[in-house]
Amino acid sequence: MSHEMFLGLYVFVLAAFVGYGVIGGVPPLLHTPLMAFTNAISGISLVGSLVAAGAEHTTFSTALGFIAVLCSSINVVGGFLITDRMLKMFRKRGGKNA
Amino acid sequence: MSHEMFLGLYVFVLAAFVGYGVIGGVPPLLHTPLMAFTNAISGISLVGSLVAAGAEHTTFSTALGFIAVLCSSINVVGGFLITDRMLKMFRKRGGKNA
Amino acid sequence: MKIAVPKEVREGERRVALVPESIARLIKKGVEVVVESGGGAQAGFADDAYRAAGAGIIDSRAALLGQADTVVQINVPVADTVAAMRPGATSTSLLFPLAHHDLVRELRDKQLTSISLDRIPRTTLAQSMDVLSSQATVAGYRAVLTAAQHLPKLFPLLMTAAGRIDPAKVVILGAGVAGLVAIGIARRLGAVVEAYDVRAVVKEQVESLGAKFIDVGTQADAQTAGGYAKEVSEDFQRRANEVIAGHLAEADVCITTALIPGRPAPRLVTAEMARRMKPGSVIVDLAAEQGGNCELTRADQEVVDNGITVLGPTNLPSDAAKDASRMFSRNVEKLLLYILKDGRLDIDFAKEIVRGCVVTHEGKIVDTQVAESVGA
Amino acid sequence: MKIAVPKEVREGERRVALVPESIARLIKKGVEVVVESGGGAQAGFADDAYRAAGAGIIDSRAALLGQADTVVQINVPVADTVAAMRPGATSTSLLFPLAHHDLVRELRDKQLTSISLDRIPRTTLAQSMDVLSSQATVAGYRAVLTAAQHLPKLFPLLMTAAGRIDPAKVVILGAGVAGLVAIGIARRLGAVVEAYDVRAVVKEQVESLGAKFIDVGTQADAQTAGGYAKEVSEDFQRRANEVIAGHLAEADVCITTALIPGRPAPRLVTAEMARRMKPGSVIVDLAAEQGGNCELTRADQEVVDNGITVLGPTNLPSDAAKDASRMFSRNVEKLLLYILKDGRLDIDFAKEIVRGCVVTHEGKIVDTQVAESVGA
Amino acid sequence: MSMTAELLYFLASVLFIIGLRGLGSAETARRGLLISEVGMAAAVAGTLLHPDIVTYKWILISAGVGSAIGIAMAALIPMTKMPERIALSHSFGGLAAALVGVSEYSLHHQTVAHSTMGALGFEVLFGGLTFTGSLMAFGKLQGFIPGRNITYPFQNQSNIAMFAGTALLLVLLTIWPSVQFFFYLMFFVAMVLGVLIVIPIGGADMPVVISLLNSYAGLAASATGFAIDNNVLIIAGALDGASGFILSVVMSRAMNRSFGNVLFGAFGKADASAVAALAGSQEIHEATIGDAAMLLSSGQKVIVCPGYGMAVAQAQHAMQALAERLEAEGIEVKYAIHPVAGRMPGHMNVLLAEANVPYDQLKEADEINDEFAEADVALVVGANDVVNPAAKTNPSSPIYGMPVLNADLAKTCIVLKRTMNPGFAGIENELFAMPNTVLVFGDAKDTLEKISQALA
Amino acid sequence: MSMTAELLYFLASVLFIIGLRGLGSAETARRGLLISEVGMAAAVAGTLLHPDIVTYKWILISAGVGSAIGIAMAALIPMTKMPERIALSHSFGGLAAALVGVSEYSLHHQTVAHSTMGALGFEVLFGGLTFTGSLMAFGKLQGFIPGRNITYPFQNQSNIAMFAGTALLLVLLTIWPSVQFFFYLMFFVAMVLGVLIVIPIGGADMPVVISLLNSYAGLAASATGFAIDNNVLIIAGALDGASGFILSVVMSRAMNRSFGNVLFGAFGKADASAVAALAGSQEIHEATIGDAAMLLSSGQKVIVCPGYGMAVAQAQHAMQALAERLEAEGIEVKYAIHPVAGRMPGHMNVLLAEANVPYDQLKEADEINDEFAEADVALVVGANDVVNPAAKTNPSSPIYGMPVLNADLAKTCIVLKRTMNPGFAGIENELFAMPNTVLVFGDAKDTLEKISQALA
Ligand SMILES: NC(=O)c1ccc[n+]([C@@H]2O[C@H](COP(=O)([O-])OP(=O)(O)OC[C@H]3O[C@@H](n4cnc5c(N)ncnc54)[C@H](OP(=O)(O)O)[C@@H]3O)[C@@H](O)[C@H]2O)c1
Ligand SMILES: NC(=O)c1ccc[n+]([C@@H]2O[C@H](COP(=O)([O-])OP(=O)(O)OC[C@H]3O[C@@H](n4cnc5c(N)ncnc54)[C@H](OP(=O)(O)O)[C@@H]3O)[C@@H](O)[C@H]2O)c1
Ligand SMILES: NC(=O)c1ccc[n+]([C@@H]2O[C@H](COP(=O)([O-])OP(=O)(O)OC[C@H]3O[C@@H](n4cnc5c(N)ncnc54)[C@H](O)[C@@H]3O)[C@@H](O)[C@H]2O)c1
Ligand SMILES: NC(=O)c1ccc[n+]([C@@H]2O[C@H](COP(=O)([O-])OP(=O)(O)OC[C@H]3O[C@@H](n4cnc5c(N)ncnc54)[C@H](O)[C@@H]3O)[C@@H](O)[C@H]2O)c1
Repeated sequence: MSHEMFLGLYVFVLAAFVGYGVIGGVPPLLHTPLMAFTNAISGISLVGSLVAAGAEHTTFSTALGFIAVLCSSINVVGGFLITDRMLKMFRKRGGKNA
Repeated sequence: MSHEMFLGLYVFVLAAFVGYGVIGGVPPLLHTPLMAFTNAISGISLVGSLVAAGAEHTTFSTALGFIAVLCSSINVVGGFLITDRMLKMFRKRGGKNA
Repeated sequence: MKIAVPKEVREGERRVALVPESIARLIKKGVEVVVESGGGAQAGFADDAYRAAGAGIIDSRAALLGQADTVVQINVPVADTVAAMRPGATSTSLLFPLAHHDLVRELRDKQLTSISLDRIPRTTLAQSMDVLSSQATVAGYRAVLTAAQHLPKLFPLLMTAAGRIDPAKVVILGAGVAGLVAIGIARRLGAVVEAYDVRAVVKEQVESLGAKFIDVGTQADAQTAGGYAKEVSEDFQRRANEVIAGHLAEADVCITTALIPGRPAPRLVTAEMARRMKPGSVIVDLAAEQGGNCELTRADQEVVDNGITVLGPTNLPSDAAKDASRMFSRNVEKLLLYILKDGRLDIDFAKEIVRGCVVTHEGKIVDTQVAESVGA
Repeated sequence: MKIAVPKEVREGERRVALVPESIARLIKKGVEVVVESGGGAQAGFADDAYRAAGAGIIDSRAALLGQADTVVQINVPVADTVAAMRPGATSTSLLFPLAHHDLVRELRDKQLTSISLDRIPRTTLAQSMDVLSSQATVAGYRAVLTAAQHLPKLFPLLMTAAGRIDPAKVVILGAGVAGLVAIGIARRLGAVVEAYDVRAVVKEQVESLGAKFIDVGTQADAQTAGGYAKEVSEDFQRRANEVIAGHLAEADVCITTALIPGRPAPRLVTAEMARRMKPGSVIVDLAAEQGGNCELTRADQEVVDNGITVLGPTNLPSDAAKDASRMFSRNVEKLLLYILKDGRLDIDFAKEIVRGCVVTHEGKIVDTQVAESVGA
Repeated sequence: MSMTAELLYFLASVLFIIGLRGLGSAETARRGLLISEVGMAAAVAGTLLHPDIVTYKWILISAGVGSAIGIAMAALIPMTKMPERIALSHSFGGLAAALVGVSEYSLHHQTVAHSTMGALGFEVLFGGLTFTGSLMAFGKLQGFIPGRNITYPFQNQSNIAMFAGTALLLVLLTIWPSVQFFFYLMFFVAMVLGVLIVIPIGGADMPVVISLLNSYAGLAASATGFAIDNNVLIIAGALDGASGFILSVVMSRAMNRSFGNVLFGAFGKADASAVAALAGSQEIHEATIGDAAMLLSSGQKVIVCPGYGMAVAQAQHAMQALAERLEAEGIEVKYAIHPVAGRMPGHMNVLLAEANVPYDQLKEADEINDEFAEADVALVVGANDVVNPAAKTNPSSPIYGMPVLNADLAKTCIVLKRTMNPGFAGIENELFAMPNTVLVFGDAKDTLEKISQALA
Repeated sequence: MSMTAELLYFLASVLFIIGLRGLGSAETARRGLLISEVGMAAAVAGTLLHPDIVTYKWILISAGVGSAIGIAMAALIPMTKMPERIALSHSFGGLAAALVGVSEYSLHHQTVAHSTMGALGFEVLFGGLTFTGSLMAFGKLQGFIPGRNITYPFQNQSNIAMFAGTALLLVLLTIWPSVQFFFYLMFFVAMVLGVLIVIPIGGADMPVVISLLNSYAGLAASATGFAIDNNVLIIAGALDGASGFILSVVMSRAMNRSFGNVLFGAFGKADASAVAALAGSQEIHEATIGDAAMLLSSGQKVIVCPGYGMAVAQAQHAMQALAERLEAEGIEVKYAIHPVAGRMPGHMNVLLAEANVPYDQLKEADEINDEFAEADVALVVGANDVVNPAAKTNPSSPIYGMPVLNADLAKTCIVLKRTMNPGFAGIENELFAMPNTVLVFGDAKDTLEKISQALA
């Protein structure tokens, strides 16, 4: 394994632990918004797609990239918006425990 | 900043988030054992000290290394043992929530 | 249509069949109501209150009964009352026709329509008209109060500078409506409560009130389709009594409410069982009128035997006359509103409730069970 | 030393001063106990139980009193009893010496040592000997039961098929021991409870039982160093009464327990205030013996005025004779054990409690307040 | 990578984490969302600086169209269709990841390093699987594909075999990266596997599967990160992967099923026996504790309808504790007491007084029946007959004409009971099958306590 | 670094994290500890492979001696001296980190890279600060140094100035790594700063500071990791740093103090005004919610002594909820009812019956007084006079001779009250100052609810 790859592994494992840890703190009440939210985050594949779509290496790769950008941006934009819509349902209240 | 250093930063920040996240899940009841435990973990400076003590670069550095190993190993050994002693206080029980 | 509410004539009766509140609502539906002067006084409803509700006040009982299309009373009508009514009129009251054959014949012969409030079927729909339930509620409450009043000790557990006062132990036999209410009230007063009933479904109900169900070994399941109990074998009863005796020996209070419709009350507490209770203990027997669940019970008397006080009150609801009248009145109101059509009673035998509670109509005994029992 | 427990002679009294349990413990400390035959019968303690505890049973009252070193009773001794006692013996009972001057003189002249249980100081240490507290506890409980028994409605809120039964509203005036206990019991029975007292500290105590404190504007703080109340100005009382009247008009039950030691009971409910209550309402006045907190109160009578029932029971603890006797007995037992030394009473005036409760000793009135009041 | 891009990626990674942590509570959730959006913007900005990008034309068009679709979907899809939308979205995500992988491979299959090939392979494998699996889930939820679990002999065995097959192909590919056949075969098999994995799963368990597919989508993104050596992808993917995985474990646990069941579709059978039998002929909507908690806490007015089941469960204290919690959050709670609820007159009064529910919160049926229409939630705690709308609507019902609580008129009705058994009157209750009703099965005390905990 | 070492370090990092997560619950904590121990072994093993190490002689000797000391300390120090031990240990940790830094610098100060110098500087700075700061904390707790907060004019200002000074030195050093004077001056100032930061802090707040110093020790270790490019050091240090920091924030919040106060020692004054005034002449031990929860849950038998304060706080339901939770964990709970607790006969009975406490858990004083000696915890809920041992021991006390609850005989006594005000009898209660008594101030209902939450 390359040293680069190894560092990537550190990063991956640590990030996975972070993700794991975060869920412990999310109340069941937010599980559905959470699913929408992580769905939006998984739109990060946009980062990969953008290069594929913009690099114009081959028509094939550009076409694939094009579709990938399309799909990812639906996820990113739609995902964030819909999460917001869901979270808006939780009005702010004056209650002490709120 | 070197690329190495940069990756170190990723690792540091991610690990800090992991540490941060873990505390959220630790019941106040375990705060004191937790302190003893992280105290033991901070004995990881042993890793640095060992090289200093064993490399015999200069007498000065060896001496410092020697003291450092001494201090760190007190922490590691003592810290783990005492945490264990504390945790033993929490007997296992048959209760449903246990 | 004119509804008449005479004063109750039963001795010691303080309730009244309709209270001003109900009358006001009935009048809105287009009926007229007249009340015998002083009819509600003992329940806390003055003539003025009736007038304010729109009822007429009539001094003469005979005049009142003579002009009524419908007479509403609580207790089983006495012969005089029936005699004073117009033929074709309706009598609404408790009737217990299976036990009052002569009265039923009289009602039939006088061409009266008689509604027997005790025979309203126990369907979910009819619950709001069920006077037996509502009066049993009051009886259950009063039974606990009566017991507490006669008990020379306190109900709740108290740990004081003058020592520890143990909670009273209360055993409730028969957990129908009155029994369940008694469980709830006794628990609220701090007693430790155990209860027993012959119907198996009751166990869950008793426990749903936080009391303990007395386990007599094999639980009978003597429930009829109508939800009432049926008689159990003598042998079973004897074995059950043995278990109960053990619980009674530890108890300070025993409240019995066990009944089987149309039958004498089951004997759950023999004289010997009662005498084995602690001195000072109290038994309140709500089945006194039907012969009592306890052998020592004498209806409406306070029997003291071996230091045990046995009470057989037959009209506990009358002791809380105000609320009991309110509830009774509300039941009757619901029934009348259910039967009323265009300002008059519409005896429609297609309706299950009507079929259940109308005993005589147009010179006939319409209830077949009653007809059989009366033998006509 | 021989302790004698005569039968109580007060009319209607069912309690007994010492119960077998206590006697057994006292005998272990080396004293002898004799009990008048049938002394505990009405409280549920048979002669046999006393014998089992080691007490002697004596039929003749005169013989019993004549041989006693210490006579223990509940009620204020009657002249006959004092006369029958040996000079130098001790009389332990309620005495209220400030109200019974002649009796105090007699006790003094007969060279009796008299212990006035009502004068035990209310220190933390003496609480286990405080018969006023223990009997007030029983009185508070019985007051609620008595009210419930006389009220023609139910205490708890019930929402039933026969309509909604509102919870009874109970107002408690004077929240000393009896008042606080009454609050607790009334709340347990499901009533909505409000209470008022002239001492400011009581607000927190009332709230600590989940009831509402009646705010009369400026709260008086009429607490003496001893924890009792003192009289407030007429003007203040009038203004307070106005507020109270408003609460009473809404109430179903009023229980009054207000007392000021050595003074007639404060007048908290005037006749007019009482009459403005709802018909059927009940007032239970625990201060009847001291003239009553309510103007309509007649001691030990049931007054019905404008549909309001006013009760002035003076001996509620006797209604729960068994537990009340147990508590009284436990108090006396603690006191005797505290005073006993080597099998005899040791009247040591260095002890605060002894100083507080001994009224006459060796031919002298040793309590200066009493001496002043008796004028000797 | 340029220093700017590197910093932007770093920033994005941190913001994602902070944002995700914000989801830990309802108050910080929206702020967390905003932070993540900024993170996403930073990551995109960093990428647009990439030297390989020669034209923005295609990017602009496709991103524009994609955003428009995203906006439309977010605005138009009703809240109740959320699981469907998320499933569809996952399938897009999986497709995107797979396509990027295919495109990379198509360019570099001759030169790619072994380790990079491993990453690329993972990407395509998980991308493909997520793509078809999510599409299946979507189809099932939408009803295009039969919702009931479909089973056939040796289902698990064949799935495991196929999974092993793709894993083997991945290994082969890592050893011989240039064999295109392996690559495309693996891609194909992964897609087939996606379909087969989801087929046996019944409707009620779909949320667990969707969350798992979310996790796969994350892993695909992470693999992309490894392939193109980009930390932000690794991190965001790992966040998704881990959280999705844990979430599906948590959810399956909340349904009292082991997660093993979920992975191997076997619980399709548990589903068949339990839930289906429960439902009888009615088509009911079962909800999780979390759903119930969300519904309760997102309302402003809750009306509790207690019945005999509350008494049996002795749930009055738990109910009062939940009401207190809701009130602390500013939600109005009232109790609608039906005159014949329970088994004795005043049964509910006795119990609720024991639990110290203030009298003024107790309302009689007549008094409160008009308020149900304004209530956000009617919480039916072990009541049945007294909330049966047949009494109002069905003249042939034995209880027709009895006044009942209008629980059916509340925006949402949450019913707590143990089974689909009828109540005292022994009749079916169509309230349970209404579209705005959800059921949470279990002992009422237990369920109420869990809901309280979920809100803590 | 060899591949083996690299793998061992990676393994160690993962094990540390998993181990730390284990601390999330009492049941998994010991397993977590074991996992971390394995991690530590892996890290040490990896290090011992380091090519620079030429002899194991010194290592063996120092590690052997250190381990012996560690074992001795762990075995001999009583549980109650835990804070002292941890403080001392931190000071060792800080010293070790600082010395490694000095040693590195002494070897490479001519050749060191700027960025590495920054890391080294951090290491020495935090190491030094932790070393002296922890030593001070230890001294204060042990009583070598006055425990009360020591203040002098411009304390905060001078501390801030010194902190700025060290920061400046660090910057200078990063720019000119070879100027040894900067290095040693910074080290020195950091050590002085450590002393000054801890001086103003009162005894009650020491746990917060110790946790913060823990965090600093972690940062020092992380800095070492950067300096020698070792991920396991970075990770373990960051775990420590973050968790220690958060823990100190959490703890100060639990004491109702802002964390700002903690950092700037200002709360030394709050301490003076509040706690000191509370305690009057008595030397009392205040405990946190967490301590109380730990004490309760680590026992097997708890006896609750309720008093008038429970009634005032209307805490009976909260008490019952806590008791239920403890019982669910298998702990036996009984209530000791003193005959005159409260303000009326049977006051406690009425309230506890309202909260549905089963009668058989209520014990009279006589009945239970012998059991206190076997109880792990006596939980005094708003009682005072009825648990005053003066009634047993002090013949001059006005309550001498009254039977009281033997709360003082339990292994630990936890007292819940709001202030140090006396009870009804108006007399001092020496129970509160006994060595086995801790007080948790606040409204009893509130405190009980928080303890329940801590145990959830
Ligand atoms: N109030 C009275 O005086 C009185 C007297 C006699 C009869 N009734 C009759 O009783 C009925 C009362 O209606 P209701 O709605 O209160 O009760 P119900 O119709 O009997 O329904 C009770 C419901 O509670 C559920 N349940 C039982 N135990 C449970 C538990 N531990 N946890 C959760 N749910 C539980 C049952 O479903 P599962 O089994 O599926 O859990 C059932 O659906 C009416 O029909 C009335 O006529 C009333
Ligand atoms: N039972 C009776 O019949 C009766 C009658 C009259 C008098 N007494 C007397 O009352 C006393 C009873 O003893 P006790 O131990 O029950 O009570 P206590 O000695 O009066 O002590 C009560 C304690 O509760 C605390 N407290 C008050 N409110 C609180 C709240 N909201 N949260 C937490 N703590 C609170 C008080 O301290 P803080 O203010 O610091 O919080 C105080 O230390 C005895 O002296 C007895 O003689 C009893
Ligand atoms: N509409 C309704 O749904 C409705 C309304 C009211 C009552 N009910 C039902 O009617 C039934 C009877 O009610 P009730 O209170 O009028 O009853 P009741 O007064 O007729 O009898 C009292 C109780 O005595 C019990 N009993 C009889 N023989 C016994 C024996 N040998 N040993 C022990 N217990 C014995 C009965 O089972 C019954 O529970 C109950 O099922 C009640 O729930 C139904
Ligand atoms: N040893 C002890 O600590 C101990 C034991 C028992 C009672 N006490 C205390 O003694 C005091 C009196 O107890 P008690 O029950 O025997 O009292 P009580 O029977 O003498 O009087 C009853 C109550 O009436 C109140 N009252 C008097 N005048 C009033 C007015 N005008 N308006 C309203 N209320 C008025 C008094 O404040 C008192 O609370 C209380 O403080 C009680 O706590 C102390």
